[in-house]
Amino acid sequence: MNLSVNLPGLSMKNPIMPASGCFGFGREYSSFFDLSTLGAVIMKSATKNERLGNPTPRVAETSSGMLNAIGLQNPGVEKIIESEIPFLADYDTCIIANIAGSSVEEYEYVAESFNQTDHVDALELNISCPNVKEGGIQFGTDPYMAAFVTETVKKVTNLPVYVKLSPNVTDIVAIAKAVESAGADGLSMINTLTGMQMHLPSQKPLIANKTGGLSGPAIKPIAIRMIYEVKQQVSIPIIGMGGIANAEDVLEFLLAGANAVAIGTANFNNPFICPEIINGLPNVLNKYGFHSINEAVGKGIFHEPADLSRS
Amino acid sequence: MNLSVNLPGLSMKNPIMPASGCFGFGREYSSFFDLSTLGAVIMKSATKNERLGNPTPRVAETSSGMLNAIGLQNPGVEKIIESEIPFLADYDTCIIANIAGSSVEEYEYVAESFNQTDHVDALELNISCPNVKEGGIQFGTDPYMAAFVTETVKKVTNLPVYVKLSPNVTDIVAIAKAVESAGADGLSMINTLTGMQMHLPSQKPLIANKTGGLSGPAIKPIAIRMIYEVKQQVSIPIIGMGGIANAEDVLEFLLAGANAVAIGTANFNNPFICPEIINGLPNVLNKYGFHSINEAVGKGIFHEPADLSRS
Amino acid sequence: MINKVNIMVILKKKFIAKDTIEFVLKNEFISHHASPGQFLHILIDGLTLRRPVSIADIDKSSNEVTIAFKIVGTGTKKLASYEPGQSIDVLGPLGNGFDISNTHPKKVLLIGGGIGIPPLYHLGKRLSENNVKIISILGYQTKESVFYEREFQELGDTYVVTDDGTHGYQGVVTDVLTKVSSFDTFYTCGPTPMLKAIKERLSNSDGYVSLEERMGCGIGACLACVIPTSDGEGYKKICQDGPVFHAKEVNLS
Amino acid sequence: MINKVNIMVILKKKFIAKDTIEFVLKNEFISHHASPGQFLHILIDGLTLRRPVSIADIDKSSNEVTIAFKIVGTGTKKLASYEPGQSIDVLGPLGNGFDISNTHPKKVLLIGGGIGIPPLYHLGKRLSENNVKIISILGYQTKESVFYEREFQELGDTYVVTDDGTHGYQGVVTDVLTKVSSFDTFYTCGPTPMLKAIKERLSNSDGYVSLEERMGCGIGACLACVIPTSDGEGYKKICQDGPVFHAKEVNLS
Ligand SMILES: Cc1cc2nc3c(=O)[nH]c(=O)nc-3n(C[C@H](O)[C@H](O)[C@H](O)COP(=O)(O)OP(=O)(O)OC[C@H]3O[C@@H](n4cnc5c(N)ncnc54)[C@H](O)[C@@H]3O)c2cc1C
Ligand SMILES: Cc1cc2nc3c(=O)[nH]c(=O)nc-3n(C[C@H](O)[C@H](O)[C@H](O)COP(=O)(O)OP(=O)(O)OC[C@H]3O[C@@H](n4cnc5c(N)ncnc54)[C@H](O)[C@@H]3O)c2cc1C
Ligand SMILES: Cc1cc2nc3c(=O)[nH]c(=O)nc-3n(C[C@H](O)[C@H](O)[C@H](O)COP(=O)(O)O)c2cc1C
Ligand SMILES: Cc1cc2nc3c(=O)[nH]c(=O)nc-3n(C[C@H](O)[C@H](O)[C@H](O)COP(=O)(O)O)c2cc1C
Ligand code: FES
Ligand code: FES
Repeated sequence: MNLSVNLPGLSMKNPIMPASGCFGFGREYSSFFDLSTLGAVIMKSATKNERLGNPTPRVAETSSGMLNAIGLQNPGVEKIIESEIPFLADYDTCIIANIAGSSVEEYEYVAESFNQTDHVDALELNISCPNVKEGGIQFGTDPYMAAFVTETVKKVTNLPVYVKLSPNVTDIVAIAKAVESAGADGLSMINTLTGMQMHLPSQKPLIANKTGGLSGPAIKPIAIRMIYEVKQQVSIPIIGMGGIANAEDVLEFLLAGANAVAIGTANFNNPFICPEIINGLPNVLNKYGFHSINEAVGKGIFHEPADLSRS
Repeated sequence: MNLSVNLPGLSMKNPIMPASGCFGFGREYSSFFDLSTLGAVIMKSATKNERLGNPTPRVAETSSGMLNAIGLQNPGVEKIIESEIPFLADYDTCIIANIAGSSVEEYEYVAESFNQTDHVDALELNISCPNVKEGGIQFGTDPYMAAFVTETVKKVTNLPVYVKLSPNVTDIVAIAKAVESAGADGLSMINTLTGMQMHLPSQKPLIANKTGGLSGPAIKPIAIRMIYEVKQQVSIPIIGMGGIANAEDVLEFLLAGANAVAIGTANFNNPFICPEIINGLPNVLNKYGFHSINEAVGKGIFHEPADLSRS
Repeated sequence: MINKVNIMVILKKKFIAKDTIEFVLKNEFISHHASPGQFLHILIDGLTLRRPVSIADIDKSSNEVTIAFKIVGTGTKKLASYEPGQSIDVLGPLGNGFDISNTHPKKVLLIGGGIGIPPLYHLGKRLSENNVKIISILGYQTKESVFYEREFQELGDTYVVTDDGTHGYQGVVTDVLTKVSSFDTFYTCGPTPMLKAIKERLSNSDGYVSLEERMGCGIGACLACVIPTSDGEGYKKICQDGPVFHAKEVNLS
Repeated sequence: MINKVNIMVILKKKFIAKDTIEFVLKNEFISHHASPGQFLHILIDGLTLRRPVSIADIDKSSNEVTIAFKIVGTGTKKLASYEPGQSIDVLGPLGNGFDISNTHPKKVLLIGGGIGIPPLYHLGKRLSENNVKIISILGYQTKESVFYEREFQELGDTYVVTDDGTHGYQGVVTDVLTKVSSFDTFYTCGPTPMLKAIKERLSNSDGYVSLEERMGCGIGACLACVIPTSDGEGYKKICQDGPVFHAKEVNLS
């Protein structure tokens, strides 16, 4: 079966990519499998300067999920272009650079920096990282700010821009529409939900940063709902993520409206999860009567013929 | 150990109560254990008239959680006062009436109706049910509407009012502060997160209502985080809930700032969960050095001496 | 106050058809209190919700309870991995079973589809002990799915149909209704489309249907498992008022 | 490209102290490639994250790998419920172990606290095979927690301390440091406060510490398990750069 998917900037052999922050820059996982099997790789968030991130503990386990507060540790955009991208560019896969920042200027700087290399195929704009303190502005929770940062980045980059949405909002559709109007080429959703765990022996939050981002199968129903809602209101493609752990989950995301998917937390459980899902996908599509990825996209969006509510 | 807790209107022998909608009006569970062991019972939401709720399927299982879209099925406030409350009143436990509605007038009507009986100790205002279509106004996601409905209900009732907050918001602290200013005597948090599951064989949302409310251990980290945030900004007590499944979980909620807790989904897994938790609580408190419930409340709220962030 | 959570040891495990497993479980309370059509609500390690499974047979003398289930998803797959010697945590017997208080019917028709067949076996055995004459129609997908055929034959005339004709008649259960002579009452359990077809075809007969719906509590508290009543006035709870209803009482859609 | 996920059959299971279990596992690849100080990242049914556990011993001739762990939470409790004959899914051997390439040290001091003791046993055995003289200090909470005492005694002089004095000396490991004559290098693993105290007391000696931190991936990709370097310039990853570091390399807080 043909699994290929074409999205702005991304001509992919399949819709599967590791999610930002869960795969580093690919080096470690490259000793487990050939990265060329992947549709794309989304790199760890890049900032202007090197960032050391948060104190430890940075992760905690929750029921069917985990909390993380890495705090955007990364070597800075220059080093990434210099040392990491050449490594990834040797593989036959698309490269998506994820960019983050504490100010609009920082996003602008990082986005522009990626013009220096030919090997990046698209940008993912992380306006939703809940684990950094400074800056203070939550770009991802205010439609105006989200649109502003999108617009600014679009002006300086030659690459298609996928805006990564935060689920910690009352109205995700409003944010999605705002960034679409501001020129986003696609959406990436969802980032983590802000959560916390109390450590009973020390009587304080377990994660040093106190709060962390909740990911994993626990959040899948929220991701599916948000994609379903947003898909009906925007016309740009969606890269879906949040708790995917097998090929059936991928189909669930496609039905809800995702055009491709990213896999985060599941890599920690099974470093072979991405190639395993790629291998399993044709059978699952077949089983439920689909002949291609595109055929399934948005098929689960269901409009009742009439109001069946009995209340 | 003395587990008693005193909150507005509620003089409880322990801080454990079944959550609204997960325990009906107590009849079914009364054949499993003596309801007098409970700190309180929160009844299923009451509306002005009988409601038949949503079509089935109404529930789905998710990783460490479940979705429900019951749709507020209930016999209407008059019938509840007539047939259900007298049954519960025979037990030595507090009774909290949960009220819902599609309009401010309906909330007002239902709240006022409960003045007819002497057996209700407090009201829980469900401004956060995600599973009803009509009305359209999401009282729980707008601070002004939340305050308005609280104020209106406060005017017509003699009972303390606990406002039950929705987690599907960008800023839960803003809603909490708004209802506190409007006269709420306490908060109840959290209600379910809106989610969805796709049913692969039928290629549409599994729940007939499409979306449902996510509950169970999956959402516990979100509940803890929200209670932790709200506790620092309000001075009214909090009834905490969301994924509690054992006595350790209860202590986690107390540390985060809950004054008492409610138990929902876990009742379905184990109908004896409430008495089991009540029995287990003294040991858990003891183990971590507490001599009463109150001693633990908010103990996990932790202010760093200085900024330790290394980034 | 009865402690309705029961621990049941798995005594025997048998694959009785494709993806279909039979467990013989030991529990005195349940074996002595269960009536045909009642179900068990089974806790499965790691899952939020229990899984409802009908009682397929009981043996009071040995305190044994039999269930038969098909692997269709996460829960049944996990349950199928349990081995004899292990115990399962069970809530039950739950619900209202088939009404057999009325001993008048001297001849009954049992119509079962796939995994709806097990509770009818329990019913058939009890009725036949009371000298009621049993006729059975059993529908399966295909030859490999067939189970309990001999057991039903021991109770009386039995017609087997498979969707693909690989065993017995080809077709669906309603296709062989004409072969059945008169009867006093019918009892049926199986997929909803089948129940609907039967209800229509046998609308002039007295009969009972056993229904399935996704459940939360299993005991009538959460209102997950409702079915509209035929008077259009409300819902019944399948877990508590059912799973067995008089065919005229409920609306199948 | 090495397939680093390994299936290991549990050959033996033994309770070696209070809440402390030893597993002997079979796996050719790991038994032939693991060096002292490396760990396994163990998948436990139903849990999101793997659990890191050190290798306590290997036997290349029989392809056996030993681990010893204490029940402290959900994961170790579940792991402890596994029985011989069952298999576990393991990522490993992971990390960088103790540096023993330098064969100069003729006399080493091993200092282990509680569940930090197992990797030191593996180290001690390898070193003693190379005719290095071993002195060990082992610290436990109480008498019932003591394990591997005889095994270490077979390697050389061994000082046991317990917090409550119920076995060996009363106190903490640093209390008996004075009893130890000179040594070339120390190797230590245990709770962070212990490592910190040792680092301070032995700041003039050459030594290695093995660290613990909550992990995500276990292979260096997620940046969960970092430790500040002593130059104040950055972090090292415990899972990939460690878990063993030169004592001077890292900052314990
Ligand atoms: C009263 C009653 C009696 C039953 N008796 C039997 C029996 O004797 N043998 C047998 O094989 N099956 C029986 N079933 C169906 C059985 O409950 C489901 O096949 C089972 O719950 C599927 O669980 P799963 O985890 O494998 O599937 P999944 O699809 O993974 O389950 C997901 C969720 O949906 C629910 N669900 C899925 N299918 C059904 C269904 N058909 N009915 C109710 N809930 C469902 C599950 O309980 C679970 O909550 C009965 C159902 C009911 C309501
Ligand atoms: C490199 C390394 C080697 C180790 N070797 C051993 C060993 O040989 N024997 C042994 O008994 N223990 C060892 N540990 C500690 C062991 O990993 C933890 O005791 C175990 O992960 C606890 O899991 P749990 O689910 O029982 O506890 P929980 O507290 O329920 O675990 C919750 C989460 O916290 C993590 N966690 C909890 N405690 C620790 C800890 N001390 N270190 C790292 N993560 C932790 C868990 O991995 C899990 O992700 C080692 C740890 C590391 C990092
Ligand atoms: C350890 C960890 C680190 C992450 N780091 C980043 C990051 O740097 N940038 C980003 O946009 N998202 C980051 N995420 C979020 C993931 O990319 C993804 O959106 C989220 O985890 C949901 O997917 P999952 O449930 O499959 O993990 C991180 C997630 C985890 C678990
Ligand atoms: C089946 C079901 C029905 C519910 N019905 C109501 C309701 O009628 N009114 C209400 O305020 N909350 C209702 N809730 C929400 C719960 O009271 C509770 O806030 C939520 O489930 C989180 O707690 P839990 O994770 O312990 O279940 C319902 C939850 C479930 C699972
Ligand atoms: S399953 Fe809860 S009422 Fe039937
Ligand atoms: S655990 Fe992921 S980098 Fe160490």
